[in-house]
Amino acid sequence: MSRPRRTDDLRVPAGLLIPALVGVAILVLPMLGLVLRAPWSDLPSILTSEAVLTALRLSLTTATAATLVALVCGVPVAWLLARTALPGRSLLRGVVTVPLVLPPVIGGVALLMVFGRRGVIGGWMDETFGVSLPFTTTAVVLAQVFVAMPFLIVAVEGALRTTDRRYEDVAATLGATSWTTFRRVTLPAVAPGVLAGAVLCWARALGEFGATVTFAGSLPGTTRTLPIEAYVAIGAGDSEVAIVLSLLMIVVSVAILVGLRDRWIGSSA
Amino acid sequence: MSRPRRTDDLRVPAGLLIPALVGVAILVLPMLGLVLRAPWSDLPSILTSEAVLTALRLSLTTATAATLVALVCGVPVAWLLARTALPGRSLLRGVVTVPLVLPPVIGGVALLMVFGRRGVIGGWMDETFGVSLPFTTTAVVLAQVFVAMPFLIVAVEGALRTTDRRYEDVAATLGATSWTTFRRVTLPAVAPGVLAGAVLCWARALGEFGATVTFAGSLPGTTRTLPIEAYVAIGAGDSEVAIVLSLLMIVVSVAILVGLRDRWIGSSA
Amino acid sequence: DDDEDPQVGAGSDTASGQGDTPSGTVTVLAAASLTESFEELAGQLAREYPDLEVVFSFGPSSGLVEQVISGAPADVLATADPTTMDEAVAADVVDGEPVVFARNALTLAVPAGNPAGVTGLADLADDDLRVAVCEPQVPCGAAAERLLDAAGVTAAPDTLTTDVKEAASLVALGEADAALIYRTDAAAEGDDIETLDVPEADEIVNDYPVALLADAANPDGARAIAGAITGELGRSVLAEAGFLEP
Amino acid sequence: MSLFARLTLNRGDLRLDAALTVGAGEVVALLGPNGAGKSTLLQLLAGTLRPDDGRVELNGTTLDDVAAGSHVRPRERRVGMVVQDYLLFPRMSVLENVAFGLRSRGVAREPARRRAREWLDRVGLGGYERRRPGELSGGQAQRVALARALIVEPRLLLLDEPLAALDAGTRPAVRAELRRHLAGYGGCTVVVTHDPLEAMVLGDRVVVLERGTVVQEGQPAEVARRPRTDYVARLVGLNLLRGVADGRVAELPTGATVALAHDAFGPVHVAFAPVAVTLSPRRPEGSARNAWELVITDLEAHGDLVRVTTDGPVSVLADVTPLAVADLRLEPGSTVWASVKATEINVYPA
Amino acid sequence: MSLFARLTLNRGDLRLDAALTVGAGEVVALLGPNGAGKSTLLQLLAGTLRPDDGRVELNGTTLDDVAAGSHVRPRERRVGMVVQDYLLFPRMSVLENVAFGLRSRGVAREPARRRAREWLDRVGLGGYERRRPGELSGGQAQRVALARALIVEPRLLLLDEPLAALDAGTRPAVRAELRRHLAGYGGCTVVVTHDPLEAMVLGDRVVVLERGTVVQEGQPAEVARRPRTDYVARLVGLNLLRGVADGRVAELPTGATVALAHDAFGPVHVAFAPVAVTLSPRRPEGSARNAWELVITDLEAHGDLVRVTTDGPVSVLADVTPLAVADLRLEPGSTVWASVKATEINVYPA
Ligand SMILES: Nc1ncnc2c1ncn2[C@@H]1O[C@H](COP(=O)(O)OP(=O)(O)OP(=O)(O)O)[C@@H](O)[C@H]1O
Ligand SMILES: Nc1ncnc2c1ncn2[C@@H]1O[C@H](COP(=O)(O)OP(=O)(O)OP(=O)(O)O)[C@@H](O)[C@H]1O
Ligand SMILES: [Mg+2]
Ligand SMILES: [Mg+2]
Repeated sequence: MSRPRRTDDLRVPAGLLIPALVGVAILVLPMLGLVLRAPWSDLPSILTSEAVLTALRLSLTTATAATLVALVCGVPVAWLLARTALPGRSLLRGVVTVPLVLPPVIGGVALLMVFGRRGVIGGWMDETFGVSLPFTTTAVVLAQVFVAMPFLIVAVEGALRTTDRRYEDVAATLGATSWTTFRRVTLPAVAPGVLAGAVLCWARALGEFGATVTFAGSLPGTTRTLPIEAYVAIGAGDSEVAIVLSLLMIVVSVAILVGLRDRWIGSSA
Repeated sequence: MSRPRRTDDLRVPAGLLIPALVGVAILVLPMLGLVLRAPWSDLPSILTSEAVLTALRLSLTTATAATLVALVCGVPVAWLLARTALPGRSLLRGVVTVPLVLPPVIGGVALLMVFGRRGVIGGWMDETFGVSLPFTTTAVVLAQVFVAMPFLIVAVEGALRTTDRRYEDVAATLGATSWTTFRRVTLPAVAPGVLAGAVLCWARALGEFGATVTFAGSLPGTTRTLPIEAYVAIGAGDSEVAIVLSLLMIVVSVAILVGLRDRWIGSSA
Repeated sequence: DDDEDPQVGAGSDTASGQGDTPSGTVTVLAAASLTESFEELAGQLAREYPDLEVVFSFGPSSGLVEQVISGAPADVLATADPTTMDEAVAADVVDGEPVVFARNALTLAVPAGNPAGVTGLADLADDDLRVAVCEPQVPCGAAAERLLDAAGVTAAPDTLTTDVKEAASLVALGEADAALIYRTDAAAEGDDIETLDVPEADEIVNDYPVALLADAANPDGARAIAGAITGELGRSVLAEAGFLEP
Repeated sequence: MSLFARLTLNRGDLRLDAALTVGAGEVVALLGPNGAGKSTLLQLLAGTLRPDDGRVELNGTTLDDVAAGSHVRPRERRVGMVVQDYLLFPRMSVLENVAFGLRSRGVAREPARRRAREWLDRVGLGGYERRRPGELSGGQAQRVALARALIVEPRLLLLDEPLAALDAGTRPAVRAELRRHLAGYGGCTVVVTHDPLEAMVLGDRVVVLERGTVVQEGQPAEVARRPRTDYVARLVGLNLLRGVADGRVAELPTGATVALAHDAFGPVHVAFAPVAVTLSPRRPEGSARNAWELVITDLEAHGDLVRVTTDGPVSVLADVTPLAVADLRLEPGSTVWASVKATEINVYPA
Repeated sequence: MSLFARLTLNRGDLRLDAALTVGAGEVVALLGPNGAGKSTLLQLLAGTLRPDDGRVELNGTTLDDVAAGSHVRPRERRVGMVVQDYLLFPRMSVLENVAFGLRSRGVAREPARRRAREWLDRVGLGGYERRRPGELSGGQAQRVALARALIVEPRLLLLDEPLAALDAGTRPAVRAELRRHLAGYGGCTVVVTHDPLEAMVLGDRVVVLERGTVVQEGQPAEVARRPRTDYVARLVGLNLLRGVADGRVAELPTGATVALAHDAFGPVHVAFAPVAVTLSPRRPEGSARNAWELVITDLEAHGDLVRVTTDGPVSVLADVTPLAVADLRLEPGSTVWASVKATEINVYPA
């Protein structure tokens, strides 16, 4: 059976097209600049080097882990913000946006102050269990969660606010607990928002550098992610290597994101 | 007349409360760490120094300008992504997320490659008009737009996808052009999403450092924003000043965001 | 001022002449580690050249060179290592030869009170100690590598920092038990850091070059500043911050 | 098993202030014009809105008591609700929608689905299990909503125009099914409807709400025979006049009089059917003692008859045959005499 | 000024394949059971859905021609549309909603608002200008949607159950207003409705859609007298049987026969009203030549009468008085004789 075609208005109004083109240009041109500048002949050797592959693997694992943590912890925070009448709600909303504003390096310092060896919690953990977070892969994930989770929270809260709450009323009259309602009614309704937030969060985690390098350091195989690798290359005056690494990150993430979204959107709409 | 009270279920299910608390802790504890570490006695002198005030003013102006540019250009891009059947749409969606992944410093390099005096467009502009972008306040705004606009685009696209397109069908049958429909039907419907996106974008622009310092340099009064001031302080071994500056940024942005949202949400819901 | 064209110099009707008192604005791009010294220097210079306004843009050396190559409107460039300066020279944006105005040597830094009881370079090989060393690809890392080679120590670092400042602040925060950092960085961290004597370190130094820029808008001012940096005044200010003389 | 509610709520410019009692197994049909507050009252009973003041008690359990500050949450009330615009969960299949209530109450997946399937069959939607709500027509969606509410066997069933979107072919069948279910159901039911027939068929008792207040209630037949407001009169198709009776005559506020067949005194309602009204070009001379000269304001086909709306000292509706319309050359603006026999008039205290 | 459409579309398991012609000033009432494709057909005419195949022409202009690949966009069609669930723009006031069409067509703010205010008065919502759609009751929202569509004087007006949510009190007034407006309106109108009375009152012609196909069309009276499908028969309240006539008798598929008053030959429809059916405990001996022994399956109150559903060699509905129900002790499961006089039967070719 053929799908009925919607009337998709392909003629785009100028009021939208012109600014959209400017917007796309601002985003695309710098990338073209990178592509032009990339040392194409050195590409194979750079990309297949052990160090780069290790960093790539580490980046993908930590960003994914950070996104999962952010989903598990961030979606409930968004729900608290959108659906309850907590007293300190607007303060909490402010706090959530802080990591967006905080320069990542300072974020890393802040994490050290809490989870570092002399930090409030880190010190206690070190003494009690002999565990220390900084300079471990877990620290990378924690830094990424700190920096990237707010994106997820803000996106999901926005989605929660645009959904029709009467569906939740109906679920309540049908005897659903607020947990069931959340799981079966609210969550499916905001799924596109959650997806968008997860994408933002994952991308931000993948590109995260400042907080990671400060809190987790940079040891190959353990904490040196791709952005750190690129930064090292710049510091060494090797900006061309840095460009190649950046292009690699771009290609990998765009491939994953596009693949994911197309599958996801294709199946639901 | 009294507003009828909705039944707001204040008892929060444990399945949501526990992860939410973990999430809030991850975000809040590091900030407490910063507060503990801040040199409270030096605070007044640091905060009232001419350099800091200049940087604060510059940060607020440029972040706001960048957000406006991102609104004007980014909302149409989101609309293109969500509402049209452009051939290269999923590629475009991938491109839009690139600045999220790209480490900001590399983003700055990329901007230089295009808009620098030896860049493709920058060179032509320099020759033709004698205008040069880098190291001007405009360059700061451009760097912030590049880095922050994707947040807005992704948030707005998510919101557009969750709205009921039949309203747009109705507007079309009433004779509205797609521009009118966009302006009067679509945009109001996604306003919460646009607001969320603008908040993300503004916060990201305010905290932006890497691309700015690379593309625009750090000239006091012209391009030295608050995060760069903090970086310079760290460079000078003055990490306590950096912490104070970060706290300043946090306080200013949270105050503005909380004020804005409360007003906005209060008036519309 | 835009209407000034020092190249034409003689015909200028502004206060900026060919004489001994340079005026106008001079823009100096300088490595972030020079922040305190240069600001101090500029303050003292103000007495000598009251009409000259010095504007600094501090940043990572590699970024500064990238900016100069891209046409940053600056007059003087001072980097933290010769490699990055060489790039600028290669790109033909430098006027004349760069001059080394300071040197920096490594030192072994430990947190105040030396909680881990570090005694010397050899302890850096200890797996149980938390050690921070600069990434070998960046100048301070290259220096550290040479130092360790010279001392015959194979370090077991827990983190390779891309920036020496990072290593310094890890020590200051007590997160690292020991780190190889520059003397200047150790000095900047003040009381939070103690340094241990490393005899081999004096041999392995890193040069800080300064150069005038070819596109300088204010060559007179640039010369005056560069002169001050390489001259007596510069020397004393830099020495105070822990730099070695060239 | 019974519901007792007395509730007050200000909402927009509606001031709802109504008391409602529903006995065990009783079905109350709630009638009222648009904006009367019917849906609002249902939301209050469901607990999704909280009253400004008042009490709700179901089977002896207090659900709301503003004075005592108590409020039972919707999910603990065991109410079933079907609303005007269905609100089917859009991302669940039809089957999952219907099974939702059972699943929420802890029934295992398979038994819940089995019973949901039975319910879908009952509302004539066997075979639609896997559809998404977006792929249903209006009436199909309505029936799914009905099944979703009924499956959990609520103690209080709230139906907000449950049959409004059904087509004429399906409606009697679904209505009959609903009636059968309600008959064998021990809980309390409130059905909002605009359709007087539906109210009469489904309701054991009719409650009429206007501007937030209960203006009339009683047995369907009683309400149909003795309307107390213009809205109810229009609803049941009667002319309603108000006047003050003194023996065999009632005087209307306009000064016109109505002759009555029996003695009555004090303020009264005077009701008569449109078919009882005879129109003639001149003052009638027969046995009809009530005759008024009126102006026609509207004519409308109405089944086999034509409904004539008139205005003058009294304002009445008359049902006449199309033949009469042609004979008398009735048209808006023309003048006629309308007469009603006193024996056709029903008089009762106002 | 006329609409011509022949359209094909597959949607879910509906295969819509229908032709529709509407003359200038003509109002076509589109009837059909839930899921027949009525709303789908309207969306195709409005241009918000595109057909798989076919053509739409309005006033000589081609709006859709799949073979030629042409498609006029919704906003250039000048169609007005009111849909089942209103879709009022939620962030605009009621006034802005109504004024939207004029504003979109370039009318200045003030004149547009003035006319919107007039329209709100006409639909009885003067004073509601500043409300948000969320603050309206169902019927109020419906009326705003109506005003919003009518204000732009569309060339083709598509109404999808425009009066479904109106209360019995408002409905005649809004219907009369709608009828007046449609009478003085030169464009083409298609009204979807489930209410046969509404179809008869509003429609100049009735088109019946079932499972995506037009099964009957014609003058309202013609359709009402000579239903061609069970759905239409139920809609207009007639019994419909199908058989093969040979002179004065028609044989039904079950073998039962029907005596006719006039000669007829070949496949025929046999229709008669439920009130024409007499029920009796034994085989009747009077003039009614058609009598069948049947089993009662359902009883339902229906105005002043009781509707009796029966099954047996024929399946008929009978309307009887409550008195008869008591006298005959009618109840589901009991057996009765149903008889119809041949003269009460309407026979026409199938
Ligand atoms: N969310 C709201 N905010 C403010 N006023 C509202 C809201 N919802 C409804 N109202 C107003 O309350 C009144 C009652 O609305 P309600 O929906 O209860 O009417 P109803 O009797 O169900 O009407 P209908 O038969 O048209 O559905 C109306 O005047 C309406 O305008
Ligand atoms: N978006 C859709 N996707 C798939 N199938 C659909 C969709 N919308 C409607 N249908 C199916 O198309 C058929 C016709 O639906 P439509 O809404 O046109 O019916 P209708 O005649 O208007 O019914 P009603 O009187 O109940 O409103 C139905 O079987 C329905 O399930
Ligand atoms: Mg209602
Ligand atoms: Mg429909």
